[in-house]
Amino acid sequence: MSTVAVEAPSLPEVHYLNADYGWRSWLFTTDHKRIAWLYLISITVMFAIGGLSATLIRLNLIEPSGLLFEPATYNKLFTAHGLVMIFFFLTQSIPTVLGNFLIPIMIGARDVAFPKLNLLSWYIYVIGALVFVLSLISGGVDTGWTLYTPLSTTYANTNVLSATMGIFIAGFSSILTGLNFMVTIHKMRAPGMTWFRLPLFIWAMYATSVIFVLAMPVIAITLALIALERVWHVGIFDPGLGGDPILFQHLFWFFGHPEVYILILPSMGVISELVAAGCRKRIFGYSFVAFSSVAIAAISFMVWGHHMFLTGQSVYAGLVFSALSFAVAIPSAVKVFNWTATMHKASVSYDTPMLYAIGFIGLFTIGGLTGLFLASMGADVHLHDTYFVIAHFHYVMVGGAIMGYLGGLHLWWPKMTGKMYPEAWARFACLLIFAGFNLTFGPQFILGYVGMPRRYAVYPAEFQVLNVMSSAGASILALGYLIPLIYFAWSAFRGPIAGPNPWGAKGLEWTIASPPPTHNFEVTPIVTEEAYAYEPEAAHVG
Amino acid sequence: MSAEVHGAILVAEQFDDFEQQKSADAFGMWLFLVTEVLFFGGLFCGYCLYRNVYPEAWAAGSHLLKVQYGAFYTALLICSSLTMALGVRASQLRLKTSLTVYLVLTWIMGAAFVYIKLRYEWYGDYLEGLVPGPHFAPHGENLELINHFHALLPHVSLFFIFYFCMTGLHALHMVVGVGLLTALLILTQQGKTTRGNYNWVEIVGLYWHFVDIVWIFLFPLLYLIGGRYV
Amino acid sequence: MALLFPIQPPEASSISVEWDYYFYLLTAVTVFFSALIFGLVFYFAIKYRRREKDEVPPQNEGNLPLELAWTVIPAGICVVLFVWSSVLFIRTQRPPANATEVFVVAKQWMWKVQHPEGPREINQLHVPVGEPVKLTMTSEDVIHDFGVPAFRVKKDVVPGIYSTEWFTPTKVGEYHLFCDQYCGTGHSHMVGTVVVMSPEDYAHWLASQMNVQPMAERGERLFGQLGCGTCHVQGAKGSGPPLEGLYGTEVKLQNGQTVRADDEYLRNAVLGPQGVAGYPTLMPTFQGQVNEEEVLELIAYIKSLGPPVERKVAQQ
Amino acid sequence: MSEHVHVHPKLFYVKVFLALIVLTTITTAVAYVDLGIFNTVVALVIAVCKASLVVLFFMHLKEQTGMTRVVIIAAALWLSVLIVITLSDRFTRHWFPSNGPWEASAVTAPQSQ
Repeated sequence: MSTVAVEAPSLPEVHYLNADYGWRSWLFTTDHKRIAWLYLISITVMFAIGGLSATLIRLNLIEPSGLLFEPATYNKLFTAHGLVMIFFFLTQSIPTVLGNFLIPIMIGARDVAFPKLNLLSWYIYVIGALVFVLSLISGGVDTGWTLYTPLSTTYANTNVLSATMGIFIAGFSSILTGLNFMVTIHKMRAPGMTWFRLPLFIWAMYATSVIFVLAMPVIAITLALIALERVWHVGIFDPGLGGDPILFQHLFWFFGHPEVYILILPSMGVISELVAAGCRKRIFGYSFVAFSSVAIAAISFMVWGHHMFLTGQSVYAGLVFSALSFAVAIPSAVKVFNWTATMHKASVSYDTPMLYAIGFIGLFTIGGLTGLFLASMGADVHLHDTYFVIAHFHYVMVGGAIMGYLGGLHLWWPKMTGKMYPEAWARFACLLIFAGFNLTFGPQFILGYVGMPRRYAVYPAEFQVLNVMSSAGASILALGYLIPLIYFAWSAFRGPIAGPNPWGAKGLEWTIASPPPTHNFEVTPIVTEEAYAYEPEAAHVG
Repeated sequence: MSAEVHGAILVAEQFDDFEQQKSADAFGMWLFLVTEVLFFGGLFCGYCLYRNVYPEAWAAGSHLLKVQYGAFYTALLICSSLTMALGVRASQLRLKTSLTVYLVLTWIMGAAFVYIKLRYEWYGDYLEGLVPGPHFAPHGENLELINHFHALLPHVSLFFIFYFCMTGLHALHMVVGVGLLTALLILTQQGKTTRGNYNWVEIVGLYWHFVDIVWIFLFPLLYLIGGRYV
Repeated sequence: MALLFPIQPPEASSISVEWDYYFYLLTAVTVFFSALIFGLVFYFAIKYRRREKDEVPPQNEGNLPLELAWTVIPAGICVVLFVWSSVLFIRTQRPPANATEVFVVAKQWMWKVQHPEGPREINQLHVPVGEPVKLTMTSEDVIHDFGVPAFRVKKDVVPGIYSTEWFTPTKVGEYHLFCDQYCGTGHSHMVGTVVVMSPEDYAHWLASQMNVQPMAERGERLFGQLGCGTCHVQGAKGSGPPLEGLYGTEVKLQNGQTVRADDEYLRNAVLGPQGVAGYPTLMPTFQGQVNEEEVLELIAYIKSLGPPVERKVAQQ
Repeated sequence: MSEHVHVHPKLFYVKVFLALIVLTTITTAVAYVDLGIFNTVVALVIAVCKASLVVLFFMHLKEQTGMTRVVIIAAALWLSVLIVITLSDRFTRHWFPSNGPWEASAVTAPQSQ
């Protein structure tokens, strides 16, 4: 740790972690900070399951004929990977861990608006996750995460029912979380905390919550229809009985595309905080960055058909979807340019959170721009459902969402635990993840262009070299994810004491002790300045 | 707000005062209703699509339903909405007895809705072979109509999927609503809803009215399609 | 080129060259902006690195002209990309009128191909070079996707509807055919080969096929077996509408709508009859009695009964 | 507290109730009159009127903050986006000409080499 304060920082005597002991004090807590920990632990378990299946996928693809598994098993692995990562890890990651921990503190509140509902959301999530994991253990599901009909309703003979049930249940957890956050941000702000004084993380979380509230119910009812169709075969999506399998895709992607923004928007919010703290500078064009979050959330609901250009969808509908998909690229570009401009004439630190932010900006730029290939109807004809798509969305979701999540964890870890992590290891892990990530997913762009379809357990031999490169990268990436797990666990107990504001950053969360007291603020703060009001003469580190 | 009222109302610790709590509760409920709109929305979307693809089958399916039931439910739910709204008013005015009366009335109408729906209408539909799927074989009193639309039967079955899903989901919401009313009645007997903190009655009221609104749309969409003048 | 791995699929169709130009443009845009952002970020990170622990840089609020610039310039680029890609797409969706027709039925996990001249193939498609080919495709079970990377074409094959896809092969050779829409356990085995042959070779190949009965004749036999002729009496008014010269004309339905008698309409009429104006709705559904390939044969037969022009003559 | 609460007289709710009953009667009666396509239109317009009455007066939307109104409008808007765009796909598919005669000349395929 580069910051060694003159007066040795010490932990506060009473804080939320030691205010109460025993398992009851955790499992029945309504403290948003403890609930964040409950989520952190449970989603890390799910991440391990998703990561393990990803590792096995990459191992299998070393050989063109499949190194380890029969296609049936391989199909279950990539389905498990997709469903776990999307519905049980990424959706929850930043909102439920960092969002739960930070939203009340950042707006100067004692807790979220409905703390019991918040705990209930966690229980619902855990029940959903357990149901889902049981369905994996008892044989798994092989429909792909998109659950397309009529494959999922009629032809698959794996555990579609229990898997969709798990996702259905977990969906309500997200709905309630989004509702809770929206009410909190509307009704619980401290005096003086106007909308345009909110940290950009709050804006991003607000936009995300809007999507939770508007999109999650649609996937819930769609999954219910799948279950109904699967049990009774009444024909809702079965063309043989007059149903329309494409209707399922409309309903699915009406949720599915906003879902992608559920994954990336929170990360964009985190990056704004990381860049501001890492540069000690107000975010360039604050209001543009804030409004771009809202614009992305709104437009994201009208672009879903770009997943369906090749289904026989109406060409006219396709044109509208394509145009709007291009339109959604613009607010994303605005964000990237603003972050970059913030670094101009800044004081750029090389602490781990800022390294993640730099990695994010670069990788998200690639991920976003390759999205243009798929928003183009013409180009999509060739690239649709190839590894190009896989590479694109991993650049957004791993290079974007997970980099943001890890960067955020590194920035606020001292606040959550009161302890510092080993800086050298953290920087090393960050570089490893960056390198491993690019080696894993970079070659997949080429694989997609030369035509390798996604979800192939075996593939023509000429694609092998690129697949081996990708698998080699994946092993580096896996190592990169293991290191933080170890040093975070170590630092929670043995790490050096951090002090209330180790980064010399601005924001209400840095004005209170680390770890914070149970009710966050002794007296309700009165906000008199804008977010990121860095003053050139006084940055107090320590 | 007078001091003793402040003392009587229990404000949860994360809120500064009752005003904040009340507006947060109401806003939370409105947001929840938005999620409900989109939850039903998936079904409405499928309904609209198939109705426009198979207009004749949809009208035929609708004609196999009994308008009397639909109209009766609508009237029943509007009555229950009235008593619910009056209940909220009683809670605002801290009138324990009349609040109890209104809640009981609403409860009875809600329970009657669910009972009649399941015991008479759905059971009747079942007897007439209107359950969709492979065993779909309508053989009710309207035989002439059924024979007339014979070629459409697979798609009439599709109509009945939506009929059962939509009214079923609605009935499920009614059951939840009746449960909420039961909880409110218990709280009212303990004197907890007539101290000026009418927010609980109000948010249950919001939910109840929403369920009513869903039915207001289901009635014409399911029972009145294509006119009844054939 | 002794590359370790392929970096480009073969350009073997008329659309592939232009497609690649569009792809290069997109790649150039991506590389340019990625390099710009990476370059700026690294440059700023080094040039403005934190030199003192307590350092706080001068603040600024933002810059409206700059914000507008980086909103408008990407928007302009997007408009160009959108227009070009949409034109490209529309071209892939409209097969030329003179295209050779081939019929594809997908099922878990194979491609069944029928040529109008009669030959059937499984997981193989033989086509002559230089002639536009139009595929009419449907699925017997789940959604599949007929993709040929070398041609830069791909289309979902959806049960219940006919999807079309067309291409003009420009190079003789053998190319990968992939199922690109995940379709269950054997998805990755649902692959095949598209064989593009010179016209002479193609003619030889056609001649060498054992099954030479054309699709229309197979359809005619089926027509007789299923007893369709009882009602659809040839050259006379039966209890069903006559089928001569029906294909491609406008049909007036009982519900007042008018539809064009194309492949899709005929398929629906066989599997789930809709009442045609002027005739009673007597026809039973043939769902479950004929499979998708047989439906295609029946359609080929109906098509062979004459083009729409002749029908008008016949009616008079 | 109670001075902040705007309590309506009972008659206010009864009037709304009567309006709803009247509209229900009308919508049921209209179904027995042949208006062609307008049967559906009338039924939906009446349903929207009834829903608005419930939302505005029983649910006290008129006394809610502007944000609640935004929320309701958003819900209605998003639902209509879902339905309208989904249907627009299905019902504009066949507008597209399946065969382009201009294509035959536009695509001059290079001959085999």
